Amino acid sequence: MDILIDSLLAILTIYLAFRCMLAPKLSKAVFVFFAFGLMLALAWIRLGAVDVAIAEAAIASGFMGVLMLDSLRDFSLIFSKNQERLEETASKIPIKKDSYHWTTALALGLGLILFLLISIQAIWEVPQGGGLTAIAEANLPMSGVEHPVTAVLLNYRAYDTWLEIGVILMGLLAIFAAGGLKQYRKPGLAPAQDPLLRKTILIFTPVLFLFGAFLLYFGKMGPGGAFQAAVLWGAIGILLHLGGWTVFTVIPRRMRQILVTIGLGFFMILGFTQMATGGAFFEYPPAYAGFLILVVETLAAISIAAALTAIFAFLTK
Amino acid sequence: MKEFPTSALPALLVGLPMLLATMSLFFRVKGRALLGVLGSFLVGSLAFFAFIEVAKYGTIIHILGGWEPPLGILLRIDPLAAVFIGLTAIIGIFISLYSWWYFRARIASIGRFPLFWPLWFFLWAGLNGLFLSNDLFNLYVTIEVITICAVALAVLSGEAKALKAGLRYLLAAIIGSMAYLFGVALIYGSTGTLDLNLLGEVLKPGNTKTFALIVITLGLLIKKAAFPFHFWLPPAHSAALAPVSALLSALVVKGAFYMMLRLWTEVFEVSLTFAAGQLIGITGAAAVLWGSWQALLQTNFKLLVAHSSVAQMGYLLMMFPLLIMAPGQDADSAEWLAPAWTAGIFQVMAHAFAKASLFLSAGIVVMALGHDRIESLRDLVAWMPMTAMAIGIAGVSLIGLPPSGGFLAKWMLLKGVFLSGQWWWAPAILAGSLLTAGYVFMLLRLAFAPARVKDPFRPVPKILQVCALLLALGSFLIVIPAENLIQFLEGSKSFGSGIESIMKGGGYGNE
Amino acid sequence: MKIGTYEIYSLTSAILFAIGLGGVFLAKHFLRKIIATIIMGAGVFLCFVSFAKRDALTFADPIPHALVITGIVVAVTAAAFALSLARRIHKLTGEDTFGNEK
Amino acid sequence: METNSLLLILILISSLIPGILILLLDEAQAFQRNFLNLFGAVAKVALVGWVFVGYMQGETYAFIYGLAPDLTFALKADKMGLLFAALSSVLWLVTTLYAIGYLKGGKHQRRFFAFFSLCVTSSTGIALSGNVVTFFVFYEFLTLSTYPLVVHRGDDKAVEAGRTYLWYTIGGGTVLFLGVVALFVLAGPIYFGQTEIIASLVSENTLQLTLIFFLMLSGLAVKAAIFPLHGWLPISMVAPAPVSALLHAVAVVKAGAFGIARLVYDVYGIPTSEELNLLTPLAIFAGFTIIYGSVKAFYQDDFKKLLAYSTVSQLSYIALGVAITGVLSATGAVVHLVHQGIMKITMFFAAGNVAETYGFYRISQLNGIGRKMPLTMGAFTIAAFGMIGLPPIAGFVSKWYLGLGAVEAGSYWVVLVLLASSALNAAYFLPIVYRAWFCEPDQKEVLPKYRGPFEAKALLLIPVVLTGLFSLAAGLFAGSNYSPLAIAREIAEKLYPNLP
Amino acid sequence: MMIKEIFIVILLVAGCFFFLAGTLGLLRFPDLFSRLHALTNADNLGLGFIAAGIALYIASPWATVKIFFIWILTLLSSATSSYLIARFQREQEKSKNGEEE
Repeated sequence: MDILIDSLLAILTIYLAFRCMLAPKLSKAVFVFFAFGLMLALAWIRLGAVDVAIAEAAIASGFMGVLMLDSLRDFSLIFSKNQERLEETASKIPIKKDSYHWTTALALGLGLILFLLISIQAIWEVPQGGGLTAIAEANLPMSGVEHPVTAVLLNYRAYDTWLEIGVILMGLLAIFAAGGLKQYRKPGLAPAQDPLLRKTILIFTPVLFLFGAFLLYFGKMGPGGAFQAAVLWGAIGILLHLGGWTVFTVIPRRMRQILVTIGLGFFMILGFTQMATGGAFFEYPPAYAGFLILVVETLAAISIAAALTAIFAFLTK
Repeated sequence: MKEFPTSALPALLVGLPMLLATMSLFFRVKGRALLGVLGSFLVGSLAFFAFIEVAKYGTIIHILGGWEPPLGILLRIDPLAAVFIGLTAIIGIFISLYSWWYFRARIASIGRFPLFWPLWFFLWAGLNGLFLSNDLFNLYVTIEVITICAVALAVLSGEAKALKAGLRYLLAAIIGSMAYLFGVALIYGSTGTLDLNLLGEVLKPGNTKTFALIVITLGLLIKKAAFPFHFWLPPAHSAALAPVSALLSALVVKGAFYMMLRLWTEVFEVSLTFAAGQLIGITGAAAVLWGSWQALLQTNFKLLVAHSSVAQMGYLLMMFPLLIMAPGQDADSAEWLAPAWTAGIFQVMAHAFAKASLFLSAGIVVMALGHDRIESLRDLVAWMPMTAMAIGIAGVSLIGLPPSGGFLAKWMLLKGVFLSGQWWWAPAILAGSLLTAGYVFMLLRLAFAPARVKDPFRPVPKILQVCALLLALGSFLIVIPAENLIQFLEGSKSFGSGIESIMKGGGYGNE
Repeated sequence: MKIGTYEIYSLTSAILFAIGLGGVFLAKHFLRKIIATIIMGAGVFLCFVSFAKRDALTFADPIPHALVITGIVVAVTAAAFALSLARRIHKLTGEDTFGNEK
Repeated sequence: METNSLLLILILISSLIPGILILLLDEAQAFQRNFLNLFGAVAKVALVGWVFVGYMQGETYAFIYGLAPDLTFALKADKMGLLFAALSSVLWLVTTLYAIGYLKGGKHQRRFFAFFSLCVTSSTGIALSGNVVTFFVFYEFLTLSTYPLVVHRGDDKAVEAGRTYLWYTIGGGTVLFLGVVALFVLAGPIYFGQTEIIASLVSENTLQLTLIFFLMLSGLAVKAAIFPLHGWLPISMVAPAPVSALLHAVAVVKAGAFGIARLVYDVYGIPTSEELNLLTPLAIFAGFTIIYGSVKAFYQDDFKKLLAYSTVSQLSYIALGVAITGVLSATGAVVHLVHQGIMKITMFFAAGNVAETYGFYRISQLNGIGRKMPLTMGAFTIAAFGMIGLPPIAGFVSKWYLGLGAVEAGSYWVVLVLLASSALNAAYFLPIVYRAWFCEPDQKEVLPKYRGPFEAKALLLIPVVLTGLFSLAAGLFAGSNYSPLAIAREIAEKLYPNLP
Repeated sequence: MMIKEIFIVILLVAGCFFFLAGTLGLLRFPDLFSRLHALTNADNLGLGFIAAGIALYIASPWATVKIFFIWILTLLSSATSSYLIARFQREQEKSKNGEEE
């Protein structure tokens, strides 16, 4: 039974990935991409990685998908019949078109298949490495949290996580940089929206906030944590933006800056303090580890949520 | 790893630039620039201090969070890392100074870019993190930090050309990092550890490892723009703003090279064969010839310099075939390893200085002319003697004429080539030199030629020219402490080590 | 040869990686290239997590899970950046592919 | 640091520092520039003289700095090197005077004098370098520092000439580089004079050593302008007269010739070279170049081009002398290094004077010039007679020794070559002399650009008279104990310790 | 116990049936509005049945509340989104007609 479900899921995932690449219309590819993300999330659950599943559904499929969808409008690929047809001919992988000579295409295809076969063989033969489960488990009581994934993220490999929070901030700056500078100061005003939409959004806001807070807190003992919570909170911002509330113009500039940087900044200051008191970078005093991790997670979630909102608001301008 | 002294230095080397970057977000444009310049001196002096400490105590480590590998992550500065960090610091300081004045010059085509400073410090943090890292996955994160910042800096000008080049660069870099991460996954799956030192001990040959090696190497080759994958580099480097181009080609591409060097010599020794080294060498030689030839054909200064980067990075790859012993050779008695390593390190340093100087000079030229067509360099010598001199000196170092750092690198490379009996690399090295001479003197020839228009150059702040000139001189000055530097480097584990291409454990099949 | 959850997903991971790789090179439209990089990433992450499943003791190996979460966030950030570049290019020039220029 | 090593460094620095300082000066600060230049030149002559005297009294001078393991920067004084260093420094002083006069009021003087100084630094560096690597470093440095001088005029013609010059010299440098590295790998760091190292390797590495020799030789032959690698020399005549003078008489071409002498005498050693049969091809090429250069010179109408081809021809005397074994020919080669320098620089100065004062660039314009510029043309005449080989002028001495050497070695064809070349020399120099002194001036009177008490600017006149006197003196006093000939003889005798 | 299981099975099968019907409608119906109609009606109902079945299966009050919330929130969002889609489509058609006239 397990095998059946897994194979079905795997085949579906692969099929959807193919559709993403080969669907004649780009808009269809983006919709398929959503489905692909959901399938993948199911696969994560089958593999026992609930944290990853939430992250995948929320960030890779949800957030990214929304950005993609929004880009479709930018590229005038939806909402206009002419463009659709134009794009249909222009953007799918042109297997039979003149732009590739068929020998080139054949060579590329063969190379890809060869690569695939070799990689399958290599993966097939991966010897049992044993992983680090045992060590992670043994050190869990000292980490301040009960959920091993959170322990790895916020304690054992806190350095990676810190850099990752930094990466999100950098991504935000990078997107500003790509957008040219003049728009930097003034985030966009969303157009006034439908009253029903606004009502719904208002209903969803507290729910999302609550669920985010729950995930954040629950990360201590089970699947959940800063990133998942952050995406939910970010979703609030995005929804509000879509509903015509221009979150970022209301908040003063200083405050915006603080919101975006506080996660990274606090994490860093904490690290420096730990070093100043004789410990290593990110070495929590065991007694306060749980509390500190929660604070770090909360602030990180706030920052990431702000960054995601800002990215969306900036991009949809 | 307990035998090494621990210190807060490694963490500070990453933390300080990160802190500065975050702080700089809170300042207005002018304060940001001031903070940037002061901060660069701060980070630079920290790097200098780290260098001294390493010279005193040898390798220094920092166990992050107090969790020892394999569970946690370890940062370590060995002499090799210290040299790279020091190099980054020196060039970083000069580029910071240059940028300060560059962005102050209120020329319409340049303007001021408030995002430059935070991004540059994030980049610096990423570079330092990369050099310090001792963990496969952490290397991935740092290289992504570098990629995102580098691309963001590259598109700073906001022109369509730069954006397009930036997107191409970003996509190439993402493919590279994904390929790298694929290899990391396989290695983690088969060994259960990510720490480089532990991996070096437990890794056994087998199909999986060979495949992991292949994808990791391919990923890194894409990131460092090795020959067939160099397509993204020239447009990205030439379309960026001058200080950014300098950063990209002087430091960023070196990151991937550093990773490759570390991984090949410290982790993958068991999976490498003589043929693998030869293959890498061939791509290097091809890059040297192709890049130099393309540079010779360019009509734009920055494109020329960017193509020259492709070629010069090729020289770095030619060091790898020398590191791998042919069957039957013994790594302990191989006398060409030290020259090969010296060649690699000095090529990195000389190229970093020379290329930074060339791009900064290109920025000056663009500032003075409004464009960078080579034909317009006429009479540069009379109008901007310092810039002309910087171009000349940096160019001479690229060619590898004595007594420049490039000369030392090429000398050592040739020596290694002859000592190891792999003489077939020599023609490529020399032909590359000649082609390099071709394009460098093409520039100089025009610089000496009489101008066709009256008053061809607008005045440019002197200090910009001084920065470029000093960097160019740097590529010569590194030769003076060469012997001490090599002695210092010998303190690191990998320096001077070779790879014996015996497939330990019987070649095919796992275990 | 035993076929279980681990085997199925690890093979899937290789196939996804290959699809993504092919897609990045062959697809023309920016958006599709970006989707392809995410599919590539999905392959890599699936590979990681399937090992975690295989090596599970009382619970699945948490390290790959954490690495994958980090990886997803980093990859998505990069992809979002790529998307913003693509949109900006489209806005400035109206192009949505690299075209035939070298 | 010991005084003796310091002295060697000081010799280099005495022109390097002025060079750098001049770059930092302003174009208008002519006085400071000239002062720096002359001060450096005088200091250099004094220092070289000091070292020379010290060396003769048995002191040793050496300086070593390790760049990388087994890659060392080494300076060492020996007789041949000192002779070349003395030649460079003395002629630099003279040329500096000349250049100050010649370029007065010209553009880009700062650049010119800076690179001029760097050029002489590398030239003395070549003279004093103690091992192959150091020699190579200065050799390439010389290429670079002369390039801005060649293109100094800055017009398209000069820039083209600069390009040709660079292609030849950089190409040669690359080949030399290959040879040097290969030699280094085979034999380790070779200091000049350690011929036994190569000698010990001959039996096992015959082919490699032969190959390396010819690689290095072809690299050096570019600068020594041996056929067919001489093409850059006549073209780079577009440079200003002092540059041509320095280029042709001292710095560049002599660096090549000196390098060949070093290669044969101090790296391979004469026994090894003979054993490997390396010298015969060199002699043949040199002999051919002598004739070829003279024939080409015969057809030139451009004054400086004629001198250039004459240089091509004369330089190969040195290579020829090196290629023929025997004390006498070695003496001839080494002494010709000095004598040709002095004579050729005189001729270039003279040509420059004529051009500068009357604007004459062609030989056909020179009718009766001797009456207008008696001192200049007098010096020229002395030098020309020397070139032809008339006693008692310097050229006679070197040709005489070369001829004797050829007879001694039994290479009678060389004597023929020498005779033919002398005849050709006479054929193209004597018409000039004749025109200058005995032909009536053209109908159209050309007024001199310069008006003053002398026939030309004093700064242009003094050097040419000085060098003319030098070339006379070198021949007249060849028998004295400190003449170039005596020193060359000592060098040669040391090379052939077994011969009487 | 038997009865409860039978109930669960019936609920789940009914849920699946409605989903199937909704999907068929989405695929087969001619225009956007009828498609939306099929999708929202059938899916909401199907989800409701399945949620009820699962709630019964788990049989814990907290879980029941949670599952109920899931259903309600889905209802809310799908209703809003299909409303938005429909409205957008109508505006498009209006403007198109306006252009044609």
